[in-house]
Amino acid sequence: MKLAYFAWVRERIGLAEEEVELPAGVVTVEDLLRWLKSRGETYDAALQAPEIIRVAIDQEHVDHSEPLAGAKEVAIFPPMTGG
Amino acid sequence: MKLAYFAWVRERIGLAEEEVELPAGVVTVEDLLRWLKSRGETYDAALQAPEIIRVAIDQEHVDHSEPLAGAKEVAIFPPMTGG
Amino acid sequence: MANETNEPRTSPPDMAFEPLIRVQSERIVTDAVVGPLAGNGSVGALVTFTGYCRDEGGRLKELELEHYPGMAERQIAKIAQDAASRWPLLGCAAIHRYGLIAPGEEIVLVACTSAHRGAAFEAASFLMDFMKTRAPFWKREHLVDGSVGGWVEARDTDTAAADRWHRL
Amino acid sequence: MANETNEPRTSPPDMAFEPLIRVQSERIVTDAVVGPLAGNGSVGALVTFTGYCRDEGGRLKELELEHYPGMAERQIAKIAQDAASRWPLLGCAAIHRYGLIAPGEEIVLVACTSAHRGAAFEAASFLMDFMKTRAPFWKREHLVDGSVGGWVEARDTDTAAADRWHRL
Repeated sequence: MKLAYFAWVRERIGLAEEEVELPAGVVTVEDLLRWLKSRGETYDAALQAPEIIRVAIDQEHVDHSEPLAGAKEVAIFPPMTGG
Repeated sequence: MKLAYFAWVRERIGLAEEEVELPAGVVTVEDLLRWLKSRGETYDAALQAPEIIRVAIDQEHVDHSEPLAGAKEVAIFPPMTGG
Repeated sequence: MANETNEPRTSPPDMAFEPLIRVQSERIVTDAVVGPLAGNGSVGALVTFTGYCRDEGGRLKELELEHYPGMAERQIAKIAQDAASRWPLLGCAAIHRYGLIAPGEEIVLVACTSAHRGAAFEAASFLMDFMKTRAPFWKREHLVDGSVGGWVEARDTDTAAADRWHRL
Repeated sequence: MANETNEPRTSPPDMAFEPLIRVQSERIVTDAVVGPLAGNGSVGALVTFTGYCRDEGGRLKELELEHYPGMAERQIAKIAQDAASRWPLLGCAAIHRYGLIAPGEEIVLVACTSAHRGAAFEAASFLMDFMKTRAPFWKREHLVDGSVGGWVEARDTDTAAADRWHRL
């Protein structure tokens, strides 16, 4: 699965995107964020406050309860500030 | 006093403006409209429904209860339809 | 007449800017009106409204706009002052045409700038509601079949639109 | 990526027009965007919103706009479809820039046309509220003193502005 990071999530993790293999037990977006946060200091810094993190699966906004099954690309980013 | 007419008020009266001497007893806008209406068929046609007629004294909108004292120009017209 | 020059009165001292008010028969060049309002570093939001002459399903040849010279400029200036006292505007323009206007041509242009979008949207909407109901203009239809149609009737919805601002 | 071309999806069959959606680094030429929307005889009202980069009291050198290519176009197209299903629009355009934007330059342009002004005003306001909170763009400040300022924080007032449309 491809993960894409934007804005300060990208900066803190130090990557714009990466391919990951999900471990067993990572079923929902919430699980994914918890697992990523545990992957090291940079991930922990980026995902300190998971409740404000926004997630899109295949370019559609989703809730944190959304299952990941079938997702090709999961994007993780801060609240948007366009316009 | 100068009277100015616009749109269908002007058309029905058949004049764009005229000078008038107010008879005694014509004190307010309402009095003026009632007096004008009695001046002939064209005026009567224009002022059939005085409640919808709008009036400006010296280019400011006024209520029908407004006194005419001091007015130089009184404009009489239908509801506006600009914009 | 109290105002014989057709010029709008100058702004009162509490306005931070001079609104651009024009009543004209010529076409309105949006860029020329709007350009000077924006891009100065303080402006974050520009809202424009342009009102066009519709063809009424092909029935309309042109719209005739009658106005009360002097009072038209004066009322529009007053409406703009009202808007500037209600919202933190940085600039404002209101141009209204008179005379014969063909379908597809613009009748009126309103533009408001502010630091943020809320004020610019509300002020532009407010200006239009009052331009419709308080500025002395009257529309008459000239039809494609050569006849002169009636004077356009004032719409209750326009009066209601203007009234809603009194309740805020 | 589900949408690799960066092209917005085509409109669903229930839309009477194709909204113009663009995400670009180039300056936005308002006339070129708005010109085709108006003046066709059916349009009575055009509302445009332009968002500008403010200079933040001279502190800001430029704004950096990051975006999520593909999703940005897709979300804006979705927002435009929502607007077209809520209001009787005759046309709609939404252009958002990315990259480095200097104070005074435009960031975003939204334009809506309709027969009457209410729909055009509301739809343009709705589009902007959702562009601010649902389109994947992020702003970062580059300051005159040479430092890179922080990422602009999402404003609660923008979330509240978007939320109000759910209550209508």
